[in-house]
Amino acid sequence: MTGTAADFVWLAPLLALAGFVLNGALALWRPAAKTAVSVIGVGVLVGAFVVAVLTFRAFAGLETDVPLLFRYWSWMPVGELQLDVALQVDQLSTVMLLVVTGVGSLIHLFSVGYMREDPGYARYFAYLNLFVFFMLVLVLGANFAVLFVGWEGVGLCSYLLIGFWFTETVNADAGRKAFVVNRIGDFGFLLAMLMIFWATGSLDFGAVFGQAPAAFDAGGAAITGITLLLFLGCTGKSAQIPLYTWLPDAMQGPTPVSALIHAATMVTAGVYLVARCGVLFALAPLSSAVVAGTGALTALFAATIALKQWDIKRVLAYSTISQLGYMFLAVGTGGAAMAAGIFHLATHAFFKALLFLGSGSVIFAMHRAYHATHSPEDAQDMRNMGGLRRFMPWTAMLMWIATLAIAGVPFFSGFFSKDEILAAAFARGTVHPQWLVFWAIGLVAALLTAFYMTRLMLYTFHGPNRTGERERQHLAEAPWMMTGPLLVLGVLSAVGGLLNLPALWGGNAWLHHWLEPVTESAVVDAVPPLSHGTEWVLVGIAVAVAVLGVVGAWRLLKPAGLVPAREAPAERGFQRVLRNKWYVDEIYDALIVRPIVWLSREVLWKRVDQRLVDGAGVNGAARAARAWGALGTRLQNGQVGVYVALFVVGVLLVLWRAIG
Amino acid sequence: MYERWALTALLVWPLVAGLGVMVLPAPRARAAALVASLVEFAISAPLWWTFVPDGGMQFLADYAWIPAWGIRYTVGVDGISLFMVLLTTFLMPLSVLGSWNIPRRQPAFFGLLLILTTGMIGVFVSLDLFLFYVMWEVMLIPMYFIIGVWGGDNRLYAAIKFFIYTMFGSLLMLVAILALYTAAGRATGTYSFAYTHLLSQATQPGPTAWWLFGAFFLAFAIKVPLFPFHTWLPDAHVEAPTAGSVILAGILLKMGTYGFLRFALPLFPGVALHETVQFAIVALSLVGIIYGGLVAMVQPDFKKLIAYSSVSHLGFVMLGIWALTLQSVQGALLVMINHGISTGALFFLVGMIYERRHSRMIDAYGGIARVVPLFAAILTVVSLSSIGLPGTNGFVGEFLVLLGAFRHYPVATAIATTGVIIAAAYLLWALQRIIFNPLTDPENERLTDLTPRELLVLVPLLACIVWIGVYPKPFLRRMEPAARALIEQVRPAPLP
Amino acid sequence: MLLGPALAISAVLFTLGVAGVLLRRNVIVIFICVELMLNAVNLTFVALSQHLGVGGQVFVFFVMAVAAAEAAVGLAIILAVYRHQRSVDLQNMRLLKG
Amino acid sequence: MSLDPTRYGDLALILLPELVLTGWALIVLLFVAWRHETARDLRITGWLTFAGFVATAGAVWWLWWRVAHAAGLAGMIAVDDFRWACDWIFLGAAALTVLLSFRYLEREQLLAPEYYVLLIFATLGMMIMAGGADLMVIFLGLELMSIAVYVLAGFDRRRARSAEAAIKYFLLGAFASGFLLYGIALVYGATGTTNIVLIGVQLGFAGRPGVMLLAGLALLLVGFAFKVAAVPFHAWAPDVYDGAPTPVTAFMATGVKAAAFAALFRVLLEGFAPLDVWRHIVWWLALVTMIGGNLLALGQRSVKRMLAYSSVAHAGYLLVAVAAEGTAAFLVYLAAYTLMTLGAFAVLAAKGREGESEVTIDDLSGLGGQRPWLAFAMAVCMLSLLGFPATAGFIGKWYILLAATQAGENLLAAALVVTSVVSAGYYLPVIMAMYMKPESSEAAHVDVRLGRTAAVAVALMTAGILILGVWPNRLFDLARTAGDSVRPANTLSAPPSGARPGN
Repeated sequence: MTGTAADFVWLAPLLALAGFVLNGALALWRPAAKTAVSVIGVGVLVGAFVVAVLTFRAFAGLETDVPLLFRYWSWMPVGELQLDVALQVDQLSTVMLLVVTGVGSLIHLFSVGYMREDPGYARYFAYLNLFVFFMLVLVLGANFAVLFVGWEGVGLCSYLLIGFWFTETVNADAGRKAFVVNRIGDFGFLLAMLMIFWATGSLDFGAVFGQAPAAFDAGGAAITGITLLLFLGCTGKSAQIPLYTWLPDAMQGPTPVSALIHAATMVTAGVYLVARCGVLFALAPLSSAVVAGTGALTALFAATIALKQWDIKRVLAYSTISQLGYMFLAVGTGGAAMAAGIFHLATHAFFKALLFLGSGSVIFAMHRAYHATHSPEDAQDMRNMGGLRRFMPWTAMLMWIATLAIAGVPFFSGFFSKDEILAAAFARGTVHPQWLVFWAIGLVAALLTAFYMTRLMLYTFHGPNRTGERERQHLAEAPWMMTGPLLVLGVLSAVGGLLNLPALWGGNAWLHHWLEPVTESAVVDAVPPLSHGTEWVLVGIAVAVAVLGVVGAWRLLKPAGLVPAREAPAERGFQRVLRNKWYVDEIYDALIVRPIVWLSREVLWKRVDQRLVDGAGVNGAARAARAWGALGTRLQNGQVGVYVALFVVGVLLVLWRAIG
Repeated sequence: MYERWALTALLVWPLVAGLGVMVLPAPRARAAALVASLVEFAISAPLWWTFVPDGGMQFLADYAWIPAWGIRYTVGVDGISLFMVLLTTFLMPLSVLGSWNIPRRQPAFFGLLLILTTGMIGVFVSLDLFLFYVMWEVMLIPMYFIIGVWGGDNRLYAAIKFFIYTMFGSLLMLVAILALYTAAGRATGTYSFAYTHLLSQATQPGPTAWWLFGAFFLAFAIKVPLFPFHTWLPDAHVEAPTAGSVILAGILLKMGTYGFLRFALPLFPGVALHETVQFAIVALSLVGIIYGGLVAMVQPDFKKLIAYSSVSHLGFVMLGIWALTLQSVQGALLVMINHGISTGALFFLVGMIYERRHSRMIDAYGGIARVVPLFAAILTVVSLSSIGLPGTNGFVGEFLVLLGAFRHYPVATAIATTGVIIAAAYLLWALQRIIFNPLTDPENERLTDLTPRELLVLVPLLACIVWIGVYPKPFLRRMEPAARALIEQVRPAPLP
Repeated sequence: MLLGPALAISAVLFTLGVAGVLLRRNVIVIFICVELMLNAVNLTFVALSQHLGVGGQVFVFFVMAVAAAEAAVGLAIILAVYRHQRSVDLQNMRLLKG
Repeated sequence: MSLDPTRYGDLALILLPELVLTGWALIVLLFVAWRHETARDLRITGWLTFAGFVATAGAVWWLWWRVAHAAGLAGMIAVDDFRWACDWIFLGAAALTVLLSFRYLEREQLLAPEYYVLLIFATLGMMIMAGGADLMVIFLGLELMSIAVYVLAGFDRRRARSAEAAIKYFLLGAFASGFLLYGIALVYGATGTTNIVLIGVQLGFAGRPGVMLLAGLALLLVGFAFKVAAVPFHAWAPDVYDGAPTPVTAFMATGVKAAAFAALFRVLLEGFAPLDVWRHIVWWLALVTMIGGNLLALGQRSVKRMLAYSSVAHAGYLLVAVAAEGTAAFLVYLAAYTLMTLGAFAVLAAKGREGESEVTIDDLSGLGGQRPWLAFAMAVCMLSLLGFPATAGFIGKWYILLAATQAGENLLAAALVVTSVVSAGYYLPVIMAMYMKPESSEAAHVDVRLGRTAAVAVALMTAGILILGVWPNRLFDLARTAGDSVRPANTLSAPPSGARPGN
């Protein structure tokens, strides 16, 4: 207890939970009460944001390096295991708290407009509130187990929201896929927890991180195993290779959900976890390299796929995977780059949320247009769009801001954060050469990012309109309830870089210093700072790459030559491989899913269980007994002669046994 | 007063009430049964508060029964059996309420349910091996009738399979009990079936101890059920009426694991902790977890799916028991309780939808969340509890088991942990095919949502799901001394 | 009379009786074979009683009485069967089997 | 009360039960000589017979209560608790059979009161078998019993099946008697005596047993194995049980079998205790009988044949008691077995017509709904036969298992329980049919009637099964003292254990 507003941090998750309970009840019994739902749904989030701000101010005012711990009740007290339900307020969690409640509030607001007509309105807000609750538990949890509650809880909400329109099989499939794939990651998380507990005797962050340097040999098998398993969890939650496949499918959910869960908050939980466990990763250089390498590779790989997607949300989904890869590259690099990762997390939350919500606006408009003419066309296919800037100028303008930000065009928020990551990777590369490779990959990915984002904007908002004659009459800008939040996000995307304006640009790197209490313990080994000259060169390369990407796309792509989706010819060659996402889903399906189902059904169930154990074993024994009985009764044929013979045989046997 | 008579009252009351209910006219029988089961619960409720967590047996009652053989009526509970008793008395009123509209011969059905209660509680409180054995077998009969008379199409096969399977194991246990009795009698000169007496003579590994352990193992393994002794379970679960399935899964299966905790481990610590036995049992638990989950995944029948998922869950319990750490044993106990609650609730839900639609096939449904949102919501919550989502009871139990087991069997625990993936795969897939996906069958359009009575059955279970998930301490606190005592008894010196 | 040969002869007689029961099908013949067995035993008793006193001879009388009772009852039963079957061949008596 | 068999008065007391019953038999015989026309005569004879059994039981009780025992040298008849206990079981079985017969005989038009006389003589034979301390006495008792039962089996002579049962039983029974008798002769030749106690004394002193003795013992065992229907000497049992009138079948399955076992116990434990070879033989017989009886019963559809085979299986369980020398266990099991077998046959008799061979298990379908009490009695009997806890059958089986484990015969105990599991495969379908299958037609069970006396008997048996299942204490005390009274005469023969001949 500090006697400050931070003591009331529990109010934030509790408000969200209350929102869930109330909206859930409304969803079941009064689904038509949409006004009440909106007030509750948005109200609790705004309330939580206020709590977050107050907590942040109070905590900042304390000027302490020690996390604030709030224990509420004893959860699992068993022997040496003493798990409490406890929250922790420190520099990292306050940043996350602000991002989650801030972006969350905007997206809730946007949803009021976006979901207005949906019959599942109340259910939607109930799920969304529940998500925020779990997300807050995740970022505030003071031990691994509480964090895990949030971790799986957000997965659950993601599952429910992806499959929100559950009467379509694809949607329900996508939700389930998300949950199951995440569970694979959670398997790693769970095992890591077990190993951590038996190594350090605790699951509390403070105790574990305090004891880690003593409990583990640096670079030893135990710590490497733990961190790799933790990272397995992160690859699931944050959609990294090899578990990223669920995220593109997750776009089946309502678009604000994609913005909130699958871009801004939940998917960054993995980054948060690695940052949180920086101490552990610092002890395991191999794991750090794996994290950074996986991040870099994912960044590149997802970007290649994004090049050839036609679905506007899928482009953004792969873009998200790619950007998350950057964040992992950052947190895997360690030390100061941790802060860069969190920085990118924040800026990405702004511009990606903006992009998703913007695309939501577009889809909203397209959908309305097609709906008005009862046309069965795909409202999300960019080939059906084109020239939309004339109909929705605000959206177009705001999305351009976000595009420039993500492309890394100077002075937009993404420029600073991405540049910092690449610079950190390069710096680490001066000590560990493999980071130079990661840096190079990151650079190529940046180029591709600029390219495919420009492509997206070009096809959507520029060139001729391909929507169709009659539909065109119905295209219009979204209501203010939706453009309002976009505006806020646009501002943040533009100026978000101020959060952590590096010294190079005359800033004081505020976020960097703020997070120092958390990141300083995660320093791997001393990396000599880059000279200003090198830094300028790197900035130059990054800017060149971004500009090259944007301009290249602008020059190379001809939106005028596109035909609407239904008339478009199939892709050929490598384009087709990209279009089909390198066939990874198919490969997973053929190598893992189908064999397991086949094994379970044909071998384990039908052969082993039904034929072998139950058939040959159990019923076989019964049948055998009956067969022997039937055989015996054939001797019992009513003939006295046979009975006498049996008798005499018996006599002989008894005599033999007695005398012999 | 309460101390001495509580358990006896718990045993006598349902028997008497059950016989009484049987002769009542049909419309009044169910109400009487509900009252009787609530009274039973009321009798048992003070156990929760008056129980002192000290590791010893409490509420002891001890009277001579057949002195010629040293058979006594000895009952008592400790931190292990307390929860089994409470789980039983908790589930019984719900089962009665859940079978409110059971067709045909209602008085007999509710009477048998109550008599079954006596048998089940008897198993958990008996501290005399003769009494234990009698209770263990006696409870078969009502269950046999419940499956055989009120079950599904294939009920006769399921009933006789259930009966013979269980009997096969338990009769060999009977021989083992007798051999144990004889051996202890020879060694001490006192011939007695008292648990404490036989426990004090717990034998060191020798050829006999191996055989005796084998007999006990078989009896309990069938009940648990461990692979490959599990095939009675899918049939019995599927064919039994709702209350039968709930009790089978909720309580009867726990008798197997309870038997391991109470008898097989403490009586034969040398054999039970022998390397080969440890390996075999841990391996079988793993097979149960993985195999049960995989087979559950491909079941077209929802009840069968739940049945196989029980195999999987009980695998966790066995792993927890054999790991013999404080966390794993308490986790195993919690999983036992949780499984009773979650799987019980699942069976109730299947039963409720079955009453409306007369199909247990997953394919028969789809998209019904739109028609019956309340049902869908509760089914979702219960399924999540069953797959161990943190914040629900399922997580606490499984987490403790895995945490505890990891200490002694890291590799096995790692394999067991994959069970959480499989659980999500099979249950969510089934969930999707039932409540999500397009609503294709017009019959499903006409489904009606849960009635207040059905809600009354489910709400207590949901409350427990959340309670144990969020604040399991009251449970853990009460079971810890008993778990500690058990571990010290079996494994006096900690492993190196 | 020597004990050994007497016992041997009675054993042979007994075996003959058994063989007769085993091989014949006519109820009357079988019954006579059973009587042969009993009489073989009687011979044994008589032979033994040379050494062991009168006990054996007393037994013979008992056995004869029993055999007579058996014969009376047995023939009555055979008659009852004959009424149904019109035959005393055992091969026809197979209503009861399985 | 010490009784000296050399004094006539005491001898009369020793034989008091047999004398009472013999006298009664003669009176009944006289009575039926001039009253044998109507159903009423039959009923009177029945009650007269019942009274006779009660009176005899009273005589037995008096001797038992006075702790009668023989003084002086070994006599031809034993005076011990074992005999009284067995007598009670025989008399109980016989009396219950009488109660079951009233309605049955009238229904099947078997209006010959000689039926009851034969029943009395058969019972008398049993009592002599159980009391016989001399092989010759046992033989005479056995023949008395057998000849009466041969006739009873064919009592329904109008039915071909009954006649066939009689002829089969008679031929095979006489054949087996020949073996038994030959065995007695050989034992007599080897030991010079037929007195069981003296045989025991002889064997205690003798060295390695000769071929004659062993062959004699083997043939004795064969003779008894036939009477108890042990595999492979069981083949007559299913056919005869099937063909005989059902109350007679019940009496055979209980009384006849019990008497043969009682005699076997006395012969083996008092006479041949020093010889080990019979233990091996009985061990094998028990094993084969349990397996064979249970497997054979598994394939039956006819309830009566199923019960016949089941009684073969139960002979196997009783042989386990013999192998384990568990006299008390034997008595307890016998008491339970008598109750449950009689009960099952009684219900069957109520259901069936004309010998009941045709009643299949499925014919009982729906009995639980239409005749709940009858079905309940049948269910209790089935569960008891299965050895289910809270029934007398369980207590009996438990005791036999206990005896087996205490004798170190764990394997036999395991075989017993495993074969018991098999038996669930044919007992349970009966319950299943009664309660879980619908009746074939509305009128399927309308004419199922026990009759008043049989109803009382069945109620008594059901109650007895349940009460003994929960509170067997008194039965145990009786059985233990009775069982302990059958022991080798160790006062005379006391070779150090392990130095027994034939080891």
